[in-house]
Amino acid sequence: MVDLIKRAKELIESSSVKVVIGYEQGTGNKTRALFVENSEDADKLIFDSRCIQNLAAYITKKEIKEKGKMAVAATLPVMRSIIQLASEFQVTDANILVLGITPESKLIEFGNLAEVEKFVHQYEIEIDVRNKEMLDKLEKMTQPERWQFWIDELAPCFKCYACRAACPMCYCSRCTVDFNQPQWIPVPSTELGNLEWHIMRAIHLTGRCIDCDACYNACPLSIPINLLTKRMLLDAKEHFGGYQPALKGEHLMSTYKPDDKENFIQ
Amino acid sequence: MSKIGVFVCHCGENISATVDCAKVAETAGNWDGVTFSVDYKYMCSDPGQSLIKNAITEKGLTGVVVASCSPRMHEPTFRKACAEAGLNPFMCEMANLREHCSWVHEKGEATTEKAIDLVRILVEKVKYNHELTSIKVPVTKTALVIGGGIAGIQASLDIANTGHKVILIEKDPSIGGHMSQLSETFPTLDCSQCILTPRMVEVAQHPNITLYTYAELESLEGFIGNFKAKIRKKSKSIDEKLCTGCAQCTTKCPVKKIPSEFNEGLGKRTAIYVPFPQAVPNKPVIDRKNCTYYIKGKCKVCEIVCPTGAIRFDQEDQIVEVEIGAIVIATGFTVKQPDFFPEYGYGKHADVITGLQFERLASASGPTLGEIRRPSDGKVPEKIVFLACAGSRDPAKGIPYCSKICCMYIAKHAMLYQHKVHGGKSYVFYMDIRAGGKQYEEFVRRAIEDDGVNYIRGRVSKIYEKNGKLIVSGVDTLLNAMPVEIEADMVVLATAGVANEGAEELAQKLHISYDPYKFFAEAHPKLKPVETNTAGIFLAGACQAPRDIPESVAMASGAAVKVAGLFSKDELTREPIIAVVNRQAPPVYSSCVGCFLCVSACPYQAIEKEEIKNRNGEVIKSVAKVNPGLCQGCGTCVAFCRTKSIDIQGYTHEQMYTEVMALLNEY
Amino acid sequence: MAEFEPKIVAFVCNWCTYAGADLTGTSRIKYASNVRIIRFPCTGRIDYMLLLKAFDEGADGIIVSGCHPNDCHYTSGNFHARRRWIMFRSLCNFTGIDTNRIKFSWVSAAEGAKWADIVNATVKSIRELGPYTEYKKVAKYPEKEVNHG
Amino acid sequence: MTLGFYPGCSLKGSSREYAESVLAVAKAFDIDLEEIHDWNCCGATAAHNMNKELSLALPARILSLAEKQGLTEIVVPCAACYSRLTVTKHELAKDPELKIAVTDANNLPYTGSVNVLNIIQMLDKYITPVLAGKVVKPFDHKVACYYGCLLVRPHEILNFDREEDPQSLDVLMLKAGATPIDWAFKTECCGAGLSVSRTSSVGRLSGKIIGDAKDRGAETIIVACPMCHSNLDMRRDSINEYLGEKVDIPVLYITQAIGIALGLDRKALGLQRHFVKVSV
Amino acid sequence: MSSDTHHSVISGLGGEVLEHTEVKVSHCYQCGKCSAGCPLSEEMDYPPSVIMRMLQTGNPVLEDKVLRSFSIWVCLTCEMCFARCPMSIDIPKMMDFLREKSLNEKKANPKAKEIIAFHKSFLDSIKYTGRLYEIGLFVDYKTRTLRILEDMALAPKMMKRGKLNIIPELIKDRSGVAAIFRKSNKKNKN
Repeated sequence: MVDLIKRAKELIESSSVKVVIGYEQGTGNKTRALFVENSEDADKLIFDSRCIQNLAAYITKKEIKEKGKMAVAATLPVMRSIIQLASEFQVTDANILVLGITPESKLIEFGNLAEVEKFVHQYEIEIDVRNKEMLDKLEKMTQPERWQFWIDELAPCFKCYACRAACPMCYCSRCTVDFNQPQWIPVPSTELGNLEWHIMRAIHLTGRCIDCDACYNACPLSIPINLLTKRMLLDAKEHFGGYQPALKGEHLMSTYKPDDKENFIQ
Repeated sequence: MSKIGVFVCHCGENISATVDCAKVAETAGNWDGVTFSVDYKYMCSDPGQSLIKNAITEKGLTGVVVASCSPRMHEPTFRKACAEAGLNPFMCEMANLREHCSWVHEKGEATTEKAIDLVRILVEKVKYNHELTSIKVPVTKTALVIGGGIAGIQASLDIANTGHKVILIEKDPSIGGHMSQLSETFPTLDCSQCILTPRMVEVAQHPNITLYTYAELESLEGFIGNFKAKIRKKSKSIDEKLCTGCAQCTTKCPVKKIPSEFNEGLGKRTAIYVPFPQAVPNKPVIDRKNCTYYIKGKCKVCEIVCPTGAIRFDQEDQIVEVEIGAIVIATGFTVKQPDFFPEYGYGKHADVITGLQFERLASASGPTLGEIRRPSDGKVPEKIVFLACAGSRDPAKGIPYCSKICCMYIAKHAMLYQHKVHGGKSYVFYMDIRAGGKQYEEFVRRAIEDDGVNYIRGRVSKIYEKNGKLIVSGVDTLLNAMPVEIEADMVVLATAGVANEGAEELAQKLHISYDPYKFFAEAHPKLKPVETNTAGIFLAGACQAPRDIPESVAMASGAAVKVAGLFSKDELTREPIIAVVNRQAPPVYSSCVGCFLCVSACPYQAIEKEEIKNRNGEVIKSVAKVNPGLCQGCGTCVAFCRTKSIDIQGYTHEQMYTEVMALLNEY
Repeated sequence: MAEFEPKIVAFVCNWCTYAGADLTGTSRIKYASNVRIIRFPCTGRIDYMLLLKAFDEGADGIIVSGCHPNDCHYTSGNFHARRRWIMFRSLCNFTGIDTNRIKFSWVSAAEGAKWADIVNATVKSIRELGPYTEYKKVAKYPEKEVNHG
Repeated sequence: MTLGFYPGCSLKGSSREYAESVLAVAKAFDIDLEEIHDWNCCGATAAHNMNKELSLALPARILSLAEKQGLTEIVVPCAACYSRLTVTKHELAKDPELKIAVTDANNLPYTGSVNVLNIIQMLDKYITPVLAGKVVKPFDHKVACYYGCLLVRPHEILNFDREEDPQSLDVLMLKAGATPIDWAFKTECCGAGLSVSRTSSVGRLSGKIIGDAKDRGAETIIVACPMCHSNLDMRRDSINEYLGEKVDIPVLYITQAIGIALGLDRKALGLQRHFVKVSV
Repeated sequence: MSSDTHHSVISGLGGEVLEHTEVKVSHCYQCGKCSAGCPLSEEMDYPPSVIMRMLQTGNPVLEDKVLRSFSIWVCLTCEMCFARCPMSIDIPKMMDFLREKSLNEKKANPKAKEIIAFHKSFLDSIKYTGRLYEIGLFVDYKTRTLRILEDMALAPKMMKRGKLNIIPELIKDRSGVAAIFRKSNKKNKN
């Protein structure tokens, strides 16, 4: 992406930002995050279809924040994450510049987060066909079958927390899983503990997850934990009309409507 | 190590009839941390309480579990007893062996086992109880009443008469509100102004009441007992101290054709004006939008004729800052203008008027001096039609709710018309007659039976003008929807009562909630009708929902009692069952990450942003902070916080977790 | 063989359901003794993790109950709770947790008889479902065995 | 400039003067109206009275044809056709399943992208801005602008003018030099679909309309719907029978009135085709 | 006994109306504004608000009367009722449904014979030619209703003014239009 490299250099040279976050060639056929702090490094910037890591995960990291204002090469999911983070007061116009990459791979530089929000709102969050099929398949199973499915899927999880590290929304300084007074979730990896950990994570992401699949992509065991958040996304849509990250929006789970509908409370 | 005492009560035989109390006490005595355990016939009796107190002092108990009746019954009793013995009252918990166990289960092993479980849950909980101190808040004993209608007047007088100071602010030049516009009042038909004006004068003369008319609330901060309000006194363009109210200026003012707000546009007023003759204060204000001097830069007739030199063209708005302990909101309501029904032709046909306009026509102080004459040509209408629900109960174009007061005032209007226009014919189109209230149904029946008002059940579809008559076409739904067409001389629309314009902004200034219709929300629909969710702020009258005069007055007195109760002590004591955001040593300061999602979850706007600054004053971190004055202790934020940074005293994470563990694991 | 006696935990709010259960007692209405009530200030305070923990520790069924919509002592705690329940219940269902074992209800302070009905109905249905062995089977952590060993 | 044109059946038959005047006025402003090839009837009242899917499939075919022809905006002078086309667009946009069923029945691709203009919208958009300079003979008469049902209702779907006391025709006529009167029957129903099957009802309903217009001194009634026109004009005998007097106020299409103001040939506007002699 | 005449609103015909048109008869609170504004309510056997009430009872006898009523046929779909209904009840949409059902169940009111005949003639005309052929419509309608003499004077006058086409306008893709009719009719029967 020539445009991106050029713009990154300008931004660094003019000291408009201190760091540009983008992608570079990693080992093998993988890409990885690149933090450009001097203009020579900008030449390493690449962008192609392999660049699926959600770079928004870095913007709440202390080490990055301390560097000063940052620019982020942001694909649609990254932009959504940024807006969600902004609505949670984790990032503001003062500390981020968004270099948007459209789904057509065009570079757009946004003047402020409001413009990013406007851009993002043109696209609805949609679950891809393959995952939809998977969700349907699970839906059709009996309850014990589903139970067994998840116990089996989650059994190998050894709590490396790569999912948490990759998720831009998991920026909490203290995760409930690390909480020990009381110990909500057992420290070692156990069948039930794993399930509890992932249920808890899915609940915490309800109304916030923007379906970037970073958790799944990061999982060394390729456990389909993203199905949990996808399910929540669909439910949010079904029950509450869905949500879009918004700078000044009401958050799905911290608000309510007096006429929220359910059919199970007696 | 905890030293817990367990006290099992027989409650006479209420508990012991089905629960083996001795066994419960004996079992509890074997648990870790329980140093004393006993059963007794009446734990709440004096000897029973002494038993607890003695055990506290003798055994040095650190926690107490009383296993008896519901804590909703005796928790205060036993906590007080503990406190008297020197134990922090919040170290005492109750297991509900009576309502939740002995009374609802048959005698048997299972029932005793359940009783043991219930005690164990609380024994384990108490191990994690912390000593808490009640929250004390000082109280500034001055009340602010917003709105000088009948509700505001009543509230002010009631509070002032308990000996406390009141500041009453009114946005218009005079107090009196809608009630001062009314002709007669239902169901007694006594003259509205005759009963209202003495109270208005009383307000003006009361030593405890400071009255600011032409004034609005600018901002409010603080919390119960400790509010700070800024009041904007809009410029009246006169020096009130010099003005004697002689009315020279108002008679001489050359701008005479401004539609009078007080007469609902049916009469005219001048640019410098007193809204109505009985106004309090009876001193004029200059309406700058219409005054020739302010528009063209010259005139000043009022200044020339004023004998005391009281006119002040350059007067500016003033901001007054006051400290207050409680607020009564009595801002009232307004009527929805019916021009959203083009099919009724309001605004197009001069003789289609609103109910409030009819009040002015029927009022002796009104533009026709109380004669019913139609606006277009001053003719006395021979046929008059009243339409109920012109906007109310109409989700499509109006409001879905019932405005409540219309059925009664329509009956009153029709009655007044029949009394004033002999031989006149009056019709009322209605859907239901809602006349619940003392003497109300009788009043409506009187209109129908004695005064011959013709009630037709059906909604009118259209009103149009033809040959000087208003054709009102509707149906009689009680006659298989038979068409009814009336050639009327005048039509009165019972327009919906709606929240004031700007109600939303005011609510936001006051941090109180409002319903979807922008009426202010009461704290509880049944049991806290005059409280808001913000402690120390109360509601009176139609700002909460459409209300008639008796209800408004009752609410005002209710709100006044709440204020007086609050002012009866120098300090406010509140249970410390509130949420707290954790604080840790630097550099962490708090595990809160400052996402502030809890802010919108809090029903009381009790969560604020706190900026933690370093020595140079730079913000290092923004974290949530609970205002103990506002928090009511529901814990909704607690279950919501992802980092579990908020906890609620008395129901902490550790306590609740422990209860679950204790319940299911046998020790 | 003795009939299976399920363990049921009830998470209730202080102002409506707890008071409603008090009224059941005052009215001397009898119901099954399998239920143990844990008191919360409001349904808004009920942490969904506690529900999982209850199953974890061997509960066969759970009742969650609070004030009817619009009746919340804190105005909106139950509305917030309802939203969470909707999502939590769906997630439970999706992960194969048996949602038939969690009964959600609104019981007001005046509904003493309803409380008895809710408890009885829950006990009956859990009795039919049998012990929650599925969950219990995986609930054994290594360190717990150590504790008990 | 070229706009798409859907005349509909009436404009090809009993209301051909409407088509003539629309084309004449358009021509006077250099607007080409390109007819949709091989268009079919929209189904009118009959279809939706009898069969819902049919009532959507027929208009959908028309819209599909317009899309196929590359038209982005079509003028639909007949109020009934306009209503049917707009309702169909709305219903199909709302319900994807229905859209599939209907396009399946038609066997033609449908995206719903065609913008449908009624005659007033067309005049407003393309002619009003340049009208003033072209008026040679102001239409100096008291006119009662009659909208009928289908131009204004249901408002939720059409979203054109307001439901009660609409103004768009009045504004147009004011610009053409006329004095629109304020009257009470602007949006009352003329009897429409009952014209043939229940002529007596039409006499009563249309009679009330003509009666009120007459009482308020209207010299002409202005319409924008062929059904209203045929009821108010062709059924004048029944109307007069209902009114018990002979009322000869002519009924003009908006495009005819504007055509007169523009000084167009009266024959080109089809004025000779009316039952009630056009004396203005 | 009241339970014999008044049933649940959501069952029965009211329920069907809801299912097919999303119109909720339970929303009607009988204000009568629809009947008051309906231009044809005087000609109806049951004005619109009364139809709503009949449906609210859920009583099969009354529901049958609704389907056999003249009201549903004389309704012109002028939409005045819907425009002014305070509860935004789409009565015209409901009427469309009731007409279709009445036809399918062969319950159409005999007085509506002419109206239905006209609709049928109209649709037949489109079915075969793609467009409305007015003379054909008239002739077909007259044969269906045997009301030969009525309106006889009108046709020559129209002809004279060039308002009638002697030869029908045929569209090319007539089979396409016929197919639409076939497919929609088939669904309708189900």
